[in-house]
Amino acid sequence: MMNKKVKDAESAIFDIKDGDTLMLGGFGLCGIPENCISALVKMGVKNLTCISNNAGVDDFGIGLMLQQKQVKKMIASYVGENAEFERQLLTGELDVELIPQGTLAFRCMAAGYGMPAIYTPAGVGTEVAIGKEIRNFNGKDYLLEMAFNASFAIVKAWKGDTEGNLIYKATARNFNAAMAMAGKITIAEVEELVEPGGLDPNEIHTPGIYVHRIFQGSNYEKRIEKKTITK
Amino acid sequence: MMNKKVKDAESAIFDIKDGDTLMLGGFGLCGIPENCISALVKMGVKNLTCISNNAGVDDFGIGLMLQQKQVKKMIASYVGENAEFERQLLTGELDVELIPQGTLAFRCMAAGYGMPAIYTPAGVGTEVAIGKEIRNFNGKDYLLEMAFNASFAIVKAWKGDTEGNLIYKATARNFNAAMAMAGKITIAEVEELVEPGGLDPNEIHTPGIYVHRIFQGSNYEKRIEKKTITK
Amino acid sequence: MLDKEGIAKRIAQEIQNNYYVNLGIGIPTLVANYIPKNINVCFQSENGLLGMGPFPSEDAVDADLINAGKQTITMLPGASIFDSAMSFGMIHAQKIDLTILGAMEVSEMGDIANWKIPGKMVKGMGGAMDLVASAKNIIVAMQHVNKEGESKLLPKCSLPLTGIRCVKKIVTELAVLAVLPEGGFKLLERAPGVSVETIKKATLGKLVIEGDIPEMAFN
Amino acid sequence: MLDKEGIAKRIAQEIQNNYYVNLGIGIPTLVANYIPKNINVCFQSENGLLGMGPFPSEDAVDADLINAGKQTITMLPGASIFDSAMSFGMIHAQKIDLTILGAMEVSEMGDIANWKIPGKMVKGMGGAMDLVASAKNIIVAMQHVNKEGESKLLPKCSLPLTGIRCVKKIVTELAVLAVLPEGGFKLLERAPGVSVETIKKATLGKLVIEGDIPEMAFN
Repeated sequence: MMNKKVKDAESAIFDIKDGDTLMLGGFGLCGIPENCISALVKMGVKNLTCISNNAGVDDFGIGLMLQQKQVKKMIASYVGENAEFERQLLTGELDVELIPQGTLAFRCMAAGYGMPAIYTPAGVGTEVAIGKEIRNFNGKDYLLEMAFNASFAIVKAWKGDTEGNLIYKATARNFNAAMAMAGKITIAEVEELVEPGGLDPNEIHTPGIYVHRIFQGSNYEKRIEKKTITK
Repeated sequence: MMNKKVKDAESAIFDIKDGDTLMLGGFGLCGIPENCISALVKMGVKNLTCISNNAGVDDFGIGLMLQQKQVKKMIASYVGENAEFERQLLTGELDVELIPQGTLAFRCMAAGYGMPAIYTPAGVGTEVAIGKEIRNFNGKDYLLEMAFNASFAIVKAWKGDTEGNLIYKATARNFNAAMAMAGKITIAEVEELVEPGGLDPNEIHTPGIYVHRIFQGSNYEKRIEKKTITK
Repeated sequence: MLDKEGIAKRIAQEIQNNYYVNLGIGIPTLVANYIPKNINVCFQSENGLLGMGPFPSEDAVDADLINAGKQTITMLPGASIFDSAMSFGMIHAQKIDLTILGAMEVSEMGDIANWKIPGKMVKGMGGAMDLVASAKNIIVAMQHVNKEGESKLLPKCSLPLTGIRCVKKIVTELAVLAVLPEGGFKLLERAPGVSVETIKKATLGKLVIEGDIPEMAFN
Repeated sequence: MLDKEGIAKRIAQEIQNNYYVNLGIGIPTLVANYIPKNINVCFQSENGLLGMGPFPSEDAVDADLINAGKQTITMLPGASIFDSAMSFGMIHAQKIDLTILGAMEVSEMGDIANWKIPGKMVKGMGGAMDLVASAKNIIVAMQHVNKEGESKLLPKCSLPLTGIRCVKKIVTELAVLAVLPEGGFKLLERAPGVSVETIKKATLGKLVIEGDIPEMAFN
């Protein structure tokens, strides 16, 4: 079958260039592709459009790319917790499109399912609806939202095999699964990379057909944004 | 948490009545809800609209319901392998709507995802498109297809817990997963029913929120339609 | 007058047996602490979890297991994990029985504003627009007036909207109010020791008062 | 002239390294037997499987593991299972590199009819309409003429269509033909021992013949 294994993050992202549109998996700092983000910072590629639920924090996640001013436009649903982000937004250095979280997920899924657009009730009657087509079905209004069209999707999984099959862990699945389906090129970094046959076909979350390059990442920090414990 | 366990097929389908619309999972005879079908035949409920990829064979699966003339209308993608079906169709006893298999799956998924309708390229330029809205996105034509609106979805899974969480086995997953999300009431029969905690949350295919009643089935025949072996 | 815990405690009474509930950030999160023992409830976290349990002990903290507020959490037996698309799928398909969230403003038509203060705060709507556009039942947990002492129950929201005609009930430190289908806040209950007059003064939108207004009951 | 195995063998040459391929029922299924050893290929079965392997041995037969033709099959290492919605999702998103299917008629514009004979056969389209509406590359495997000796390569299909302007190539017992974007069947190869004249006679649609037409090569 296929072998999609590449050596490391550098070899996985080698052809990402200035001005590209990237999807980056994760929710907050949970399940973000740490290795690829580091490699993107090192590579210094600029003017990126990033599609991601959040923008990381000041010194971790996409925040590292914001520090280096690599991001021209951010499409996200929630961008709190990031002072540098807010600064760039207020000074106009950064173009930001805030969209409902479900819309973000569905526009990814639509791309992965070959649907050109989907209808969602989220945002009807709000500024999100401005300029968008509204249609009534069964007495309820919906907005027409277009499938994303991103050159690259960069996701993080727990386990993967060289065929590109992916299994995520707990809530680190979040946007990774929908984005993995949505990239023209999908790059996956995993904590554990196994040979074909090492994963149960029944337990795979993202079939390998959606993944173009895969590598085993290293030195995962897995920073926790809000550690809360029971006293 | 919730306890959705019911005793058996009879108690699971007790409120299905004449004229109801049912979705039935399975592909061919693979992964069909055998226990519920038997119970429906015994119950004798009539004038049903059945949404199912196939119509079983003469003496198994939905074929058993056709024999008893319980089905008024069949929405399916492929109905070969069934002489009684063909007879009822040609005599006009049975109303049949044949739709593309992907359309069938997406109309289920749309219902489970709260999408009123989806766009699909399948059927453009064919008789399937007659009377349907056609829309061009990025140079390609798509048909607008409506989400299903079925009173009951009846599915078969491999393992389940009393919260309604489901895990399917191999290709018996097929339409069961999408239909499980799509019923106003979803009934699941499983080969093995466990207590909460007996399934790994990471391996669940259908979250329990979509399932209303669950029971452990018995005497599964799992008939094979085309046994093919390597000599 | 109620404190935050009191508001959470009162809202907990709204939860019925076998409810699937989504709790927003802030006061709504506290509601989980006051669910009556005899009530089965399953909490959904829109980042992809059903069956959310309490915060973990120190040694059970898992960076891969957080809630929508990014707090580390646990899973209860019977929990399930799913991706963001399915999560909002079940929200849009109205599988969630009750959504409890905070608000900056609510209008007498049931419009809600809770995601943006132009020129001041741009954090984003997160999942709030999806939740309010789809929920069968929405209860807002908030203070009756803002820090400047201005009413947050208005004839019309002044801030950018999160959703329209969606809020069903409001619980504040002063009162429980229902939003009437034809418009208006119907006063249902007073917080302990709070007079109708006080609630009147704190409510800028149309307030509907019929008969005697009972005091909230806690047990 | 080729037999069915010969058609399958010739089509197998069209499969490139690292292709994801969907095989229809009938002759297409046979193609799997002729994939060159040095070619990596992954077969998708639209009922929810990537990495379909050969038929099982008697003791490995599993009723829960079938292909879209309802035959019992096996999984290769690296296989994955998914539901019908995701299966057609990956088909519509054009993740499948090549679709090989049978046909009752193909028109010179690349239209295909393979699901219905009015008044005679109503089995349904199954996944065929999805596959032909989405595939990047479609090869049709069929007999050049039907049982009545009538050409199946027509100016226009007479049977209800499965899809329009989608077929790229046709392999029959007589020839390999490409469908030209502007319309017409371009003759690419003759089957061993078959003359251009024979192919002309068997083709009712516009046949484009340029230069010498080579005989198919098998190794």
